[in-house]
Amino acid sequence: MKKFNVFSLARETMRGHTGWGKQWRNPEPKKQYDVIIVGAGGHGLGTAYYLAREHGIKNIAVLEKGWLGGGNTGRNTTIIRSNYLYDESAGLFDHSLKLWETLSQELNYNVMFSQRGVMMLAHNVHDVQSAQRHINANRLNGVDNEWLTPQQAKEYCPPLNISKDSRYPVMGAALQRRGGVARHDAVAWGYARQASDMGVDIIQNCEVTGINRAPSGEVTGVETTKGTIGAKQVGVVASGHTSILMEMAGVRMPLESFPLQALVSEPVKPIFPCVTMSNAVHAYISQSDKGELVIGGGTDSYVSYSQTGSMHMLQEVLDSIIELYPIFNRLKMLRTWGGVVDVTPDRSPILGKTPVKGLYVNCGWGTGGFKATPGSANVFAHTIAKDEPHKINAGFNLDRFRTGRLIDEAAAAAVAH
Amino acid sequence: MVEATPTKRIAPAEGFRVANSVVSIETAKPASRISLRATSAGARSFEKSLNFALPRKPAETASAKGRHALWLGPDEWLLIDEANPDDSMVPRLPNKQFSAVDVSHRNMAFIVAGPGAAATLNAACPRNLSLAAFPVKTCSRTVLGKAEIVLYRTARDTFRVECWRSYAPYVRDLLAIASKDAHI
Amino acid sequence: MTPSSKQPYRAKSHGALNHARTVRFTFDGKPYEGLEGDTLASALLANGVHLMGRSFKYHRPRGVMSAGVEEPSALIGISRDKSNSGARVQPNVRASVQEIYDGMNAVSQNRFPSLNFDLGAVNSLLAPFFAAGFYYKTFMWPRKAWDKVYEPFIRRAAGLGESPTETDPDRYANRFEHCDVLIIGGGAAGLMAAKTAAAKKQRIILCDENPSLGGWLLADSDVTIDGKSGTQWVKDTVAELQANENVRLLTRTTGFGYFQQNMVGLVERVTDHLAQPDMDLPRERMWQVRADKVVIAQGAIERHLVFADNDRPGIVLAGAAQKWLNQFGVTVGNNVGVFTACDTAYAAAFDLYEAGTHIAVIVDQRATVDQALLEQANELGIRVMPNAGVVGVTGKLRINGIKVKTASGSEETIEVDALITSAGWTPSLHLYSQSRGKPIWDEASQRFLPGQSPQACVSIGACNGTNDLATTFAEAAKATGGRAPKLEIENDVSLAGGTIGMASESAETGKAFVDFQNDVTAKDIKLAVREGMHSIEHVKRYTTNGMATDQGKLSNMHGLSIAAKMLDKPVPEVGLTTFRAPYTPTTFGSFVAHARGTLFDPSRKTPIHEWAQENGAEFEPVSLWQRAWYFPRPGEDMHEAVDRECRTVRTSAGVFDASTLGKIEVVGPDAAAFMNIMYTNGWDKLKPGRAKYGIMCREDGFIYDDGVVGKLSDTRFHVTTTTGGAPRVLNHMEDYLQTEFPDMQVWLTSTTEQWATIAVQGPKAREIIQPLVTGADISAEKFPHMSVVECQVCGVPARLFRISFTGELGFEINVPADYGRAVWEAIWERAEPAGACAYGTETMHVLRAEKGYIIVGQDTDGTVTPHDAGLSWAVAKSKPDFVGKRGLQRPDLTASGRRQLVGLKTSDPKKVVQEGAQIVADPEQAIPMKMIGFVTSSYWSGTLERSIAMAVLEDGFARMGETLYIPMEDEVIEVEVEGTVFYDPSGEKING
Amino acid sequence: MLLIHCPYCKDDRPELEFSNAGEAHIVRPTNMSDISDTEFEAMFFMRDNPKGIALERWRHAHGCGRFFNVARNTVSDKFLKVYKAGEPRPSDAEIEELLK
Ligand SMILES: Cc1cc2nc3c(=O)[nH]c(=O)nc-3n(C[C@H](O)[C@H](O)[C@H](O)COP(=O)(O)OP(=O)(O)OC[C@H]3O[C@@H](n4cnc5c(N)ncnc54)[C@H](O)[C@@H]3O)c2cc1C
Ligand SMILES: NC(=O)c1ccc[n+]([C@@H]2O[C@H](COP(=O)([O-])OP(=O)(O)OC[C@H]3O[C@@H](n4cnc5c(N)ncnc54)[C@H](O)[C@@H]3O)[C@@H](O)[C@H]2O)c1
Ligand SMILES: Cc1cc2nc3c(=O)[nH]c(=O)nc-3n(C[C@H](O)[C@H](O)[C@H](O)COP(=O)(O)O)c2cc1C
Ligand SMILES: [Zn+2]
Repeated sequence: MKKFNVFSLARETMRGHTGWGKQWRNPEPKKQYDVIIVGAGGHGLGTAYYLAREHGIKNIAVLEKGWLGGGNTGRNTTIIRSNYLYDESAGLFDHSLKLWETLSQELNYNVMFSQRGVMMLAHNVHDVQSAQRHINANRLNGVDNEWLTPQQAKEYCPPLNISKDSRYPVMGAALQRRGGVARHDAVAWGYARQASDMGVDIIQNCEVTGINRAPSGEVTGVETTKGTIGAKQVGVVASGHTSILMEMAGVRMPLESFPLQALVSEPVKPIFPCVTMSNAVHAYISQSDKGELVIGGGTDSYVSYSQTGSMHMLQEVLDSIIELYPIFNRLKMLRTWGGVVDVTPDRSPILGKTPVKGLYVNCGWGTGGFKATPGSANVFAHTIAKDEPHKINAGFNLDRFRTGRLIDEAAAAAVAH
Repeated sequence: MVEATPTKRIAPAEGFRVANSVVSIETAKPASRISLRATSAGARSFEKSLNFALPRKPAETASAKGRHALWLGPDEWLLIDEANPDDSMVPRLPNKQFSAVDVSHRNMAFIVAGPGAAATLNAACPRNLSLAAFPVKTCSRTVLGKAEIVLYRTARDTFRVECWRSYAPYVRDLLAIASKDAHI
Repeated sequence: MTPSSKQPYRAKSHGALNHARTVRFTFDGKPYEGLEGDTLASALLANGVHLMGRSFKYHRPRGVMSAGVEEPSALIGISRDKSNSGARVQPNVRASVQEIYDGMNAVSQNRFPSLNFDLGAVNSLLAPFFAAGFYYKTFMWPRKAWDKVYEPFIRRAAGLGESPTETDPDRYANRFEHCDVLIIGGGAAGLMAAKTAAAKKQRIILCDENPSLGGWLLADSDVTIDGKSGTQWVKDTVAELQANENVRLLTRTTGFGYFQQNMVGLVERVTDHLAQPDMDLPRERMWQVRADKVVIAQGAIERHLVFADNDRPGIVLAGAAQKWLNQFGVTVGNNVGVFTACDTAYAAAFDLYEAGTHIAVIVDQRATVDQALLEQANELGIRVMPNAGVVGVTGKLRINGIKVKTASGSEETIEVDALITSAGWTPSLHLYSQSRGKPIWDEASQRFLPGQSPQACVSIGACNGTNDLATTFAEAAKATGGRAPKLEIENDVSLAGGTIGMASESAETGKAFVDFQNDVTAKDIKLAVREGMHSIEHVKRYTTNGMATDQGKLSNMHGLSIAAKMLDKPVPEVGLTTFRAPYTPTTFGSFVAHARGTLFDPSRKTPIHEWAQENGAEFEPVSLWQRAWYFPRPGEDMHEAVDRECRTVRTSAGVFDASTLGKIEVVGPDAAAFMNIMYTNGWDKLKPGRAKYGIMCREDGFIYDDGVVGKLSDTRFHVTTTTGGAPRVLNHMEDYLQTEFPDMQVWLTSTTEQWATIAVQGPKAREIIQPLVTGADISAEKFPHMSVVECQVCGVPARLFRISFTGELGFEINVPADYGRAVWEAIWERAEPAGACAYGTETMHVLRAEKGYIIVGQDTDGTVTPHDAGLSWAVAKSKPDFVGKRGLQRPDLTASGRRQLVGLKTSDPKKVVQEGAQIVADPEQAIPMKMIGFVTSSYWSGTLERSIAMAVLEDGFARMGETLYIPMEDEVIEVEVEGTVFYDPSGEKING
Repeated sequence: MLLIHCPYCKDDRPELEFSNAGEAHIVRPTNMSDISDTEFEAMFFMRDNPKGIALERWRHAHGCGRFFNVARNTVSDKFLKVYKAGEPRPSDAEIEELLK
C-alpha cells in the first residue's frame, strides 16, 4: 500500500495520478472466516481494523449490504465530543476522543478532525444546573468542559443571538474545546484502507440474511446474498438495522429505529467557527470545510427504515436554528437526507456479548455514535478477541435492561448527539 | 370594603380586532364553557338538562339559543354558552356516567371572518378547510402553529377559534400576521 | 442584427421583452442597462458580458452556461439594502434565473481582488496536485498544523458567496393547501394537463418556477399548434385557466420537495424580482400542498459536452442560447460555433443565424446526421462537420477559438466568440424520485425514465422521456383523465438523441469538466475509480461530483457514464445517486415562515403576569411558561431580593403566583380506583375535603411527577402536577385509562388554565385572606393543614386549599382565571399593609429546600425512585398494583448503595456550593476521581443564616454525619451529610 | 408529514395532530407484581422494531384524544390498516396479505 504524504502526492502529481492503487480490495467472500463483522460503517470497519492491528486476528470479513460507509457513518452531522455525564459514558467517549486526536496519523488518512470546540447552550435555570453538573463531573473525570457566560459564548461564536428579548435567551454555555467535527466519509475510508491492507476482506453489496447457529446454540456463520459464509464469531454492527439482524439469531432487542434528518446549506465563506447545540431549542450546527452549514435536530416520532423524514421536522430544526442565528434566514438549504438511528431506552449504546455464544453486538448509538467510532471499535474488538468486555464497555451490556442498571444520559437531561 | 367591589373579570386579548379587505379577527365575547366527557348513557342523561341533543357524529355540532355543543371525541364534547357568560352550567346538572368540568376561563376564542378566513387559518393550520372538507357547522380540535385550537365553522366565511388562554397572545399574533396574506 | 450601443447583443427582432422598458442595475459596481423581464444573465449577455463567476476550487473564470435553475457557474451575490448593511444579502444567486429590477446591485463571488484578476486562480496552477481526494492524502504533518495552518487555509478558499451578517428583516409566509390535482411544471405538458383537469371541474394548482408559464414553448420560434405559434397557444391556454376559479396558477414557484402521502412543498418567490416591494408582501411563500394526485411535468434539462476547457466563458448550452434569443432577444455572440450530439442544437443555430449571427461551424459528434438538417444548413451556408469533435478552445476570460478534430485525425482551429453545445436532454426525475419512485434505465435512449411511483403521481412530457409535443399533449390529457386532444402540430423538434460521458477520448487532454461548480473533471472520476471507489456513491463523495449547489443537474449522467466505462459495467448496474429535496436550494426563511421571535414558540403567561411585570418582577422561563422569579426593589440584586422575600414569608407572609402548576380534574365513580393505579400512594382512605401529596412513577419505578391532590367529593379529585409535567402527565393518565383500564368510569380534564392559583404563605396568611373568604370556615381547627374546600373568595367561586410548600401556614386559592388578577389585587391590598411581600420562584425554591421538599426534575432526574428520594412513606405497600410497583422490585432498584437524597451542610456556613457540584469521599485521589454523588439544590438560607444543600449520594441514608468533599476548580469544600429538613422539623409552623 | 386516518374521527388528518405511542399490543399483565425480571424487561424494554409491517399505537392527541392502533409499513411509511384500541391484533396471515 502506498503511503499517503506530500511526497507521494507530489510524485503522483507528476505522473498524472496513475500509480495510486486501490484504497481497498473488492474481494469475493471466502467460505470461512475467524470473525465476521456485519456492517461496514465506521464502527464495523474500525472493529475489523483493531482486531487485525491490536489482536492479531486477520482472517476477518466485513459484510456490507450496500457500499461501505453508506449507513449513518455517511449521513451524520459529525459532531465529536466527550463531555458526557456518567463515568461509564465519559470513559467511553473520552477514550474515543483521544483516539480521534491521532487518528489521521494512525490511519495515514486525513480524516480532517477539527477540534474547533463544541458549545452546548443553556436557556433556562434547569439547563444551567444540568450544564454545571456535567462540567463538574467532567472535570473530576479528566474531561475538559467549561462554563461560558452569554458574552463569552458570543465571542466564541459570533453569529449567536444572545439578545435578552429572544424567546429563549442564552443564559450561558458549556464548551468542550477538544470537541469538534471530522470528515465522516474519510473515517470509513481510512479504516477500510488499513483493514484491507492487513488482509481484512471488505465485501460490499453482500447483505446478511440469516445467522447460522449450531444445535448447541453457538454461532457458526451467516447467510448472505452472496451465499453462506462460516465464522466462529460474528459481530453485529449494523446501527439502525440491528433489531433485524439480532432477530435472525432469535434475540429481541431494546431498540427502536427512527428517522433522523440532517441538512446542509449552500456553501458560504467561513462564518461559523465552532459547533453549537441546544437542547431547549433543539438543533445543532457547524460549518464544514467546504463551507456548508451542517444542521441537524430531532428524530421523527415513529419507526421507519426509509432514510427520509418529514417536512415538519425540517421546519422544526430550522425554526430553532433561526431563533439562535437569525442572520442565516436568507441562506438556502442545499440538500437534506435521512438516516435510520437505533435508539435504546436509556439513550446509551449496547456494546458487548449477547445470550448467543459467539455473537456480539455494537448498537444503540442513536443520534450520537459517530463521535464514538474509534473508541467503540477499539473496545468492541477487544470484546470479540477476548470474549469478554473491556472495562471501558463493561457497563454497556445488554443485561442492564433486566437488572435496571441503566446508564441514563437522557434521564440526566442531556440529549445525546 | 372587599365585598363592595364587584370582582372584575379580565379575559385575555380583550378587545382585540384587526381587519383588512378580506378578513377580520376579533376576540369573542366571554362565554361559559363545559368540557363534557361521558359514556353514551351519560350523554343521554346529560342532554336532558340541555334543551337540545348532543351531536353524536364526528365533527358535528348542535346549537340552540346561544348554546353550542361541539363533538370533539367519541366521549367528549365542548359546550359553549354565549348567552350566559358568567353562569356556569355545571352545578345544576346531575353527575353520573359523565364528567362535566367548567372550563369557561380555560378557553377563550377569536372570531375569524371574511372571505379570507380559511386562508388566514391555513397559514398555520394544516387542515383542509374547503367547504367540502370542513362544512359549515362542523368543528374539530386541531393545531394552529404550535398551539392547540378548537375550530368551529359557524358560517361559510366565519370560524370560531377556541384556544387555551395562555396561548391567546400567540394565536392572536399568528392570526394577525397571517391575515396579511389572506387575499391570496 | 443592429446592436444598440448600450446593449450590443440585443436582437431587436427577437424576444418577448419590451424594448422601451429599460432597467438599470450594477454588476461589480459597474452600471448596466437591461430590459424589464431580463434575467441578470440575459441582461449581462446583452451587454456582451460572459464572465460572471469563479469556480470553487481552481477559481477558474466562468461564464453563464444555462438559462435555468441548472446553472452551475454564474452564481452571484445580491444585496438589496442601499446601505449594504449585511441584512438583505443573498449569496449564490443564479444569474440565469434572477430577474433584474431597477437599482439591483449584483456582485461576483469567490474572487479577490476582482473577477477579471483573481489571485485565487493560482490554485489553477496547482490543479494537478489538487486531484480528487488530495486532502485525505496530505496535511497530516505536523499534527498541530492542521488546526492552525491547513484547515483555515482550506476553509478560506472554499465557500463561494458570503453569508448575511445581520438579521433578515423580510417576512416569509406559509400556507397549507389541498387540491385534487397538483401540477408541477407549466410547460406544454403541465398546461395541457391543467386544461384537461379544469374541464373536469377539479381543484387544480399548477406551479412553475419561471415568471411566465409555457416552458420551452416560449423559446421555440417555429412550432405551431393548430396553426398558432407555441407562444400564442400558451397565451390562450393560460388565459383560459386564469378565468377558471378552480385553478390556482403559481409562477416563480418551485416544487422543491415531495414528501409522504402526496404532500409537496412549493416555494413561491414573491418579491425578489421587484424594485420596491410593498412591505406588506412576504418575500417568499411556502405552500405545503396535499394533493389527491400529483402530475409531474418538470421537463428535461440539457447536458453539456465534456471536452477540454469546456468551462471557458462564452461556452453555453444550445438550448440556453435559443431561449435567450427567442425569449429575451439576446444573442450569445456574433460568430458562434456549435458542438452537438443531438438535433435540437441545429434549431438553436438556425434561429441565431436568422437573428443575424454568423454561425462559424456546426461540429457534430455523430457520424450520420439527419439529411434534412444538413440540407437546411447547406441552404443557409453553414458549415457542418459530422463525425468530429471539439477537443479544446482558445481564450481564457472568453473563448476566441475552438480546436476541432475530425474522425480522420485532422485538427483545425476555428475562430468563434461563443460556442453553443448540446449533449442531449436529461429527463428531470427529481420529484418522481423523491416520491420514492425508482428510475428505470432505458437502454435504447440511454436515459433513466420514471416508472411507477408508490404515490399517486404521474410523470408526463419531457420529464417522462417523451420527445415530441403531440405525444406530450396526449399523455398530459390522459394524466388528468381526458382524451388525447386532436391538434395539428408542425415544426416540432424531437428531444431524442445525444451522448453521455466524454465527448471523445481525445477531448481529455486538458481539463474536461463534468461538474463545473466543484471543478470535477473526467480525470478525477477516473482516478476515483482507479482508487477503488467502485460505487457511484463513493465516486460522488470522493470527487464531490454532483454535490454543488446545482446538485449535478448537468453532471450526474456524465459522471455515471465515465465511471461505468472505467468499471466496464452497464450504466444501470452502476446506478444513480439519490435525488433529495430540495430540487433547487430553498431559503431557510421559507421553511421557518412565521415561526420567528414571539411566534417561534408560544410564551405562556398567567393571569397575574402583568401585575408582576408592573411590580418589577424578573421572570424565569419554565417549560413554555414565564414565571415571576423574584421581585427586586430598587437597588436590590437577586440575592438581596430573595433574602428579603424569604424573611418576609417566614416572619409575616408572602403572596405567590402558582397558576402555572398543572391541574387535572379526575371525575367519575372510579376516580379513586384510578388514582390508586396512577400514583404510588393509596387513595381509598382520603376523605372529601382532604388533600394529599402524591407521587407518580412510570412503570420502571422512577419518579415521573408529583403534586398535591385534593379530594372534592367521592367522585372528583383536583390533581396538581409540576409546571412542566402537566401535558405529559395527562397523556400518561389517558394512555392507562384508554388502553389498560378502559372499563373504568373516570374522565380526565385539564384545568390548568381554568384556575388562577394564588398561594398565600406565612404566619399572617390566614389573617390576610380570612375576610375575603365566604362559604367556608378556615380556622385552624375547622380547616387544618391538607384541607380543601369549595367556597367563594372575593365573591367568586374558589377552590381553597390549606397547603404549604414553604413550611409556613399556607393557603392556595384557586379562582377562575379571568378573576385571577382582581383577586390577587384584593389579596395584595390586604397583604401589603400587613407587611407581606410578593415572591417569586427563587424564594419558593429556597423555602421549600429549607423544609426538604423536592422539586421533581431538580432533586430527582429519571434515575431516582421514591425510596431514593426518602419518600417511602408515600409508596403504599398494601396496594396490589400501581404503575411502577413491579419496576421498583428490579435487582438494581433494590440493591444497596443506591444514590439517595440527603441534606448537606458546608463546614463553612458562608459557603454556598454550586448546584451540580460533585461529591467525593477522598479529595486527594487522582483523576479520574470516584464521584459518589452530586448537589441537586443549594441556597443561601437567610432564615438559618447559613447555606443549605440537598444532594443525591451513594448510600446516602447510611452516611448521616459523614464528612465529604466537593472538589471545585479552585478549592475543595467540606460538607457534612444530614437529613433534608433544615427548618422546623417538627412541623409546628405548618400546623399553626 | 404523514396523513393518518383516525378510526374515531373517521377522517384523514395531518400528522401534526397525532403523537406516536410506540409498539402496539404490549399488554400490561394483570398480575403485574408477579412477573419475572425477564418478563418485565420484555414488556418494558424489548421491541419488535420490524422492517416491514409495524403494529403501532398513535394518539389523536390534538384531535379526538383517542389512542388507536395501526399497521404501517416501516419501509414505505404507508398505513395499511387502522383499528381501534382493544380490537384484536391482525393475524400473521393478514399481515402477510398487507405486505403485498
Ligand atoms: C442525521 C444524523 C446525524 C447524526 N449526527 C451525529 C453527530 O453529530 N455526532 C455523532 O456522534 N453521531 C451522529 N449521528 C449518529 C451516527 O451517525 C451513528 O451513531 C454512527 O455513524 C453509527 O455508526 P455505525 O458504524 O455503527 O453504523 P453505520 O454507519 O450505519 O453502519 C452500519 C452498516 O451496517 C450495514 N448493514 C445493515 N444491515 C445489514 C445486513 N443485514 N447485512 C450487511 N450489512 C448491513 C448498513 O448498510 C451500514 O452500512 C447522526 C446520525 C444521523 C442519521
Ligand atoms: N429545446 C427545445 O426545443 C425543447 C426543450 C425541452 C422541451 N421541448 C419540448 O417541450 C415539450 C415538453 O414540454 P414539458 O412541459 O414536458 O417541458 P418544459 O420544459 O416545457 O416545461 C417544464 C417546466 O417545468 C418547470 N419546472 C421544472 N421543475 C420544476 C419544479 N420543481 N417546480 C416548478 N417548476 C418546475 C420548468 O422550468 C419548465 O418551465 C416537448 O414537446 C418537447 O419537445 C423543447
Ligand atoms: C457532513 C455532511 C456534509 C455534506 N455536504 C454535502 C454537500 O456539500 N453537498 C451535497 O450535495 N451533499 C452533502 N451531503 C449529503 C450527501 O450528499 C448525502 O445526502 C448523504 O451522504 C446521504 O446519502 P444519500 O442522500 O445518498 O442517501 C453531506 C453529508 C454530510 C453527512
Ligand atoms: Zn380522532
